[in-house]
Amino acid sequence: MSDLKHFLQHQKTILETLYLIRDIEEGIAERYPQGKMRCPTHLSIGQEGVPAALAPLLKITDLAVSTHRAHAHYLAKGGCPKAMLAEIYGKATGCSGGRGGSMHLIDESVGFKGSTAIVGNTIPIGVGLALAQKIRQETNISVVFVGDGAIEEGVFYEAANFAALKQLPVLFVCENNLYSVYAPLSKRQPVGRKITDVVNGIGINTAIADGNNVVECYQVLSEQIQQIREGRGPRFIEFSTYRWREHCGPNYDNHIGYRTEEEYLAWKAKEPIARFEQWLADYQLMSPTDMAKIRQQIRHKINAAFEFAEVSEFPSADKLANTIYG
Amino acid sequence: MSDLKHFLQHQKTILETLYLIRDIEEGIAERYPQGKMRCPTHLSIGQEGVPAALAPLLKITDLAVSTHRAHAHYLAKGGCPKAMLAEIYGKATGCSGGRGGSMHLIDESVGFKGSTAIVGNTIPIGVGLALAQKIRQETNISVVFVGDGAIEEGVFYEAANFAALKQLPVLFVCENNLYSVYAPLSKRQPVGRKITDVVNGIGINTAIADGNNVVECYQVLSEQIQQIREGRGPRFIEFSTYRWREHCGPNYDNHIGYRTEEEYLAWKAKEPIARFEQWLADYQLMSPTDMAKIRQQIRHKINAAFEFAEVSEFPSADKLANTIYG
Amino acid sequence: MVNYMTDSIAEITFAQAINRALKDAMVEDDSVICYGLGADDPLRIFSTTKDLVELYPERVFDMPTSENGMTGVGIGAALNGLRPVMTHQRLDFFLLAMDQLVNAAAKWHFMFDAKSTVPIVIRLIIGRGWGQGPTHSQHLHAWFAHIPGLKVIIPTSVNDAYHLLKQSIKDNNPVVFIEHRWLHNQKGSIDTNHKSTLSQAAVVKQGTELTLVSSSYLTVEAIRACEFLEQHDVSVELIDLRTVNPIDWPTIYTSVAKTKRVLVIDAGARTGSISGEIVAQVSEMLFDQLLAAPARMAMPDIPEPTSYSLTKDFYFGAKEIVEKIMTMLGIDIDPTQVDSLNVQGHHDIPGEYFKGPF
Amino acid sequence: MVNYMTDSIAEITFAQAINRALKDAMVEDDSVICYGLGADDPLRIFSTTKDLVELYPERVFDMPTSENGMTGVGIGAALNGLRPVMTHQRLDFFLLAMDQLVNAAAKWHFMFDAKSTVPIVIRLIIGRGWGQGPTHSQHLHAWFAHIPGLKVIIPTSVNDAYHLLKQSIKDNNPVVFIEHRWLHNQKGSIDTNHKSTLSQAAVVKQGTELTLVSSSYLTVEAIRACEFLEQHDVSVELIDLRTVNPIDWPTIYTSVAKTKRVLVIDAGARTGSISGEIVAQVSEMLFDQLLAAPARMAMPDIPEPTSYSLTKDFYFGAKEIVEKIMTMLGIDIDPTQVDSLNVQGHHDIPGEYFKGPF
Ligand SMILES: Cc1ncc(C[n+]2csc(CCOP(=O)(O)OP(=O)(O)O)c2C)c(N)n1
Ligand SMILES: Cc1ncc(C[n+]2csc(CCOP(=O)(O)OP(=O)(O)O)c2C)c(N)n1
Ligand SMILES: [Mg+2]
Ligand SMILES: [Mg+2]
Repeated sequence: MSDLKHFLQHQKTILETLYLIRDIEEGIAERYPQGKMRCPTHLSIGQEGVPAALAPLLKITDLAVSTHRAHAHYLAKGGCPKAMLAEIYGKATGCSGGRGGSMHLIDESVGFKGSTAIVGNTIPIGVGLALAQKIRQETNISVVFVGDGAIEEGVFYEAANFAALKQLPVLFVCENNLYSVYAPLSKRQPVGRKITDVVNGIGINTAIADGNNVVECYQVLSEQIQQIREGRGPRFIEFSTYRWREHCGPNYDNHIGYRTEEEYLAWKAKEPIARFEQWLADYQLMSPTDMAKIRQQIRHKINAAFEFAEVSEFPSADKLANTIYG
Repeated sequence: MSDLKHFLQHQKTILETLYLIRDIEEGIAERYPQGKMRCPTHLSIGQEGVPAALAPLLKITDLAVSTHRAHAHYLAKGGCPKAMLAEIYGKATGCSGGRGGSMHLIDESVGFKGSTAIVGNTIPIGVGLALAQKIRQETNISVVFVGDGAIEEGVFYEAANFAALKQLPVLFVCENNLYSVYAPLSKRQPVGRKITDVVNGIGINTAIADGNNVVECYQVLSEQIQQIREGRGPRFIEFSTYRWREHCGPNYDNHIGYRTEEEYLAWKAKEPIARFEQWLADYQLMSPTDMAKIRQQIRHKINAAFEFAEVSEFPSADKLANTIYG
Repeated sequence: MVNYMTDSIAEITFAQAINRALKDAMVEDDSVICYGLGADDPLRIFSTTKDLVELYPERVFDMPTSENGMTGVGIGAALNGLRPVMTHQRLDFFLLAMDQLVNAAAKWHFMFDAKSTVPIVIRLIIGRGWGQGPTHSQHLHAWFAHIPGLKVIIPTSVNDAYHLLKQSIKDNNPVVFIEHRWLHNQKGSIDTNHKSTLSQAAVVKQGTELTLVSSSYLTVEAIRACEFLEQHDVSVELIDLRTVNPIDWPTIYTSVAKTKRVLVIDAGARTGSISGEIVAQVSEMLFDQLLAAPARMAMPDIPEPTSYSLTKDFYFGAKEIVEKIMTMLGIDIDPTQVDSLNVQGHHDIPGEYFKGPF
Repeated sequence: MVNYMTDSIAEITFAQAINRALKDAMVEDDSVICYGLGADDPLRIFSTTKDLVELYPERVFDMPTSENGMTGVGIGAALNGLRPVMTHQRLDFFLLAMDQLVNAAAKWHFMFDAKSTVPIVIRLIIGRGWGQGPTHSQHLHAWFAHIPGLKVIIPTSVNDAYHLLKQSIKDNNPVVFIEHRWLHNQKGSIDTNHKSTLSQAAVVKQGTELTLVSSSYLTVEAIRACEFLEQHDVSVELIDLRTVNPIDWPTIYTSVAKTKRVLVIDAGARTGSISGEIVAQVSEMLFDQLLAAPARMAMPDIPEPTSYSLTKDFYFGAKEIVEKIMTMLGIDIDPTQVDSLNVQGHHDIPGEYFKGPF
């Protein structure tokens, strides 16, 4: 690894982010059936690798937008876990004051500019963030998270074309988890065609990485981000990954027929966290005890965040009418 | 040329179509200032080569849709010249009863299913025509005419993706005339990127041809159409071409500053009709006298069509309200 | 093949009626195709597309997440002899396709001088509650009603769901067929003798003192309100619009001319709503006959928020309708009785069977 | 740099006022950017973006024909500190961008609890005549007015064009700014002392017998109608809406409470129009004060056809407005005098200077 020095500085952040995402999502899955998180909720369990690898590579002045499945991205960008959980609980202390729920997260203080529930909706918005960065000649970048389904929206193509035309500092992070709801890629995109083929065709340099291999993710991300910061235009990285639970909600759904238990188990076997822990241990970069300690701390933090969300007040409807306009 | 035999059968149709398009368009340009054709009108002068080469290769049962610049496509598909001119004159005998004008042409009797004025609008519609053909297992194809500007619409990408996914019998005929209104490609698409790169990326086989070289156009079109008819999926052909007059209207506009007189003259020098006539003469396939005779016949037909349009009645507004629903 | 058409069917859900209509339409006519996100997936769009892909594997399919393009594909297929039914699980997603809907589908027949027709049906499902939030709950039927050339169906009853969907598929025009998610589990029966017709409103209940005009899920609330008022000797005539483009004016005029009072309720945002259209038109046409100001209840000009507490009093229902009618008629009913109209249990779910999250 | 702001400017066109507003806004605020198809081409969007690219080459640009994506780009730029002004040469093209407008721009401030704002202005030009036809002439302001969170400006006068555009750019909300193509060559002056404010209607002319509510190009016709009626001792109060979201109800109520009669005219299709909204709301609020049925004149629920003969009597103007008011007030005026209100020359062009084809 060319940038080993940096990596060594970042390994702890990555591990913390992996734990934070996984354990917060597991916490949601566990509590969801209580019926207190009353909004559509898309979990990222199994997909922690990419956001975790990205976390240390972004500056607080970089910006990001995301999708319906935004928890991991929000957290990786440094978004406040308390405000996120409070939002999912519909509380006044939620990052969107209870107005948006799980699919509408924002933390302006760390440059997480918003996630929205319409597939593809934030893609051009992320490109617009980068347009402003370019006009102001900043070295900041904008990250646009997209799924393999969002690629099918015409607005992705339009936004990518514009990003390429103006050579904007955008990083498209595509988490290809093979499915859009229950539809496999084969129902939606030509067989044998790669997403990166499309994007290369549009005129954006692409890379691919194994989303379960955090070290590889980090390496590819760090190279590409470096190039964007140098003003060399937008980049698109496709990561292979897999969502473990149902599309929307806390349960497993491998039995309903759109995918097999075997497929799930094969992906689970490649799971990003254990693999990264193993890697750290193998290279003696961190001891299992230290890792356990970190995880313990994260869990404390998460428990406190759930506590915060639970005890926070509900927002009052009085203010709704006054905030239609800003 | 592999299919020389066919070509020899078709050379007359091609020449007739070239003359028909050119002379009808010149006729419009000449008469437009009289103020009787009161609708936005986009001429195809200079761009006759591609539709003319296509004309003999389509069956009457094949279908086509087109854009704001549809005259040439309508005529090449066999659309009635009288009904087209009457439409531009806003007459009841117009192909759209005077409701659509130059940008909304239709001739169901020859499979010209419609042209519309919104850029990109008919692209997915053409793909939908092909979906029905595929479901009914026909060998007919659908032709979608697109400009280099329409390529930028997300709906092109969505439609192309679906055509590739379902391997539909669609031929995309892209007339790249370098401009969208007054905007050169460099303002709209990444420099150095080819339109065919994008389309290949999407997963559609592409070809390119010199739109001023009618023989080359014919050859490429005939190969690709053959493949589509064989069920080998959609094809996209990009033709280089050039519009001689202003984007919309009858005048020349090389003086207003978005392109140079030199550029125009260079393209004019490559003009498709003279070049094809030369070719026919060189290979002694047709004598200049025969060609002149054909052109004379076409001109008679065109004059009669203008006459028809001029003397036709205007439609009455009474029927409008009754044809909102079908 | 079972002939579903012979018998009237008792006790099925609205979703089953939709499914039945689709199945019958596909059986009867080879040219009907059915597609949309999830059309052939395990959940089958809230079971509304159940069994279809098994019956007609070539004519039922999922699609790329390309709402605009796939609307155009449907239009093209319709122009070439098919009768596509496209479904979107939320109306909100369909905002991506307004160019195809408005500039192509709605205008094609007119602008090509009736040379061809676009027989496409677009089913749109409106979400509500369980934190659907600002972009999964929009009641934009007023938009579609504003576009000449579209037919816009917004049924309430199981019988209407069945008949109107079948007729929409048979109709030669682009039809926007709007299903409220909370209706999907409402029960009712299909009466094969009583076919509802496109562009006719239904007089759900006769009455003399006031005309209440309603549509879609709100008609469920309106029925509760009317039954309550009936028990208190207040006679309200209830009209279920069923179609908001074109609007069935004769039925509305006849009723208002009789009752001399009108209240229009609407789940769309107030400004520019269909309730406004009806109040305006009635005011213009029947001004001299009205005994009191016409009125409407519509949603505030505010997007649906997500939080449980914020949606608590967001929508109005039977209770608020009763209160409004009491004010309009100047009558008193014991408030505790009126309060009994409040929904028991959680306000943000259509019934206790619902466990989220969709 | 010239300070354009100091002097009032006499005799300029509406298009020049738009251009002036853009220029002033760009001079005053570095964060204003201006883009759209043709923003920097030889014609400069009917001259409205003249000189801008020369002044600010980095902040003025053409764009790919990607209406939805480029709206999103504008929203993102707005979220990141810029103030984009995007222009579409026809409103109809913007139908491609309804997802970005409605699901993102309009909702962002609300759904993220006022954490950020989207200060974007979208200029939409409405076409009419010279065979614009079904998809180059749609007056869809009612759609935008129906969406909470948007401001919708639809000015008539040169002074309003200037001030309202400047204020739209300064405003922190998404603003849809609608320009009628036939206004572009109307002349007037900019009065720097008389700044119009967003969300306020203008009482263009005081009157006592009837309130006429109008907007955009129709106000030009309404003014002709009112002047004619004035000569015949009929006193009409004319309100120019200027903003259709939010609507300035106090100004309307005050006027109707005084005149007791209201006519609303609208260039949008009748069903679901803003004229309906106003008639409805006035009927609800001022029913007891109205001396006669409220009325509206709107476009039929028919797309604009292309042919010269089909558009001949398609739009209504001063003459039809006068006739309607005569009927409402029960007065007679010599028909030949009323006929003098007919437009001379071709009905399908804004003036004889116009030679087509755009
Ligand atoms: C425009 C639009 N169409 C459809 C949907 C319904 N929907 C919600 S999430 C989703 C799947 C998107 O797939 P992908 O982009 O791969 O993201 P993933 O869920 O796999 O993370 C769909 C289709 C939507 N929200 N918006
Ligand atoms: C959606 C939309 N945006 C913009 C326009 C305005 N417009 C009309 S023709 C045209 C140029 C399209 O360029 P191209 O596809 O290359 O076709 P060409 O005119 O060169 O034949 C544009 C932008 C439109 N009609 N529709
Ligand atoms: Mg996916
Ligand atoms: Mg072009």
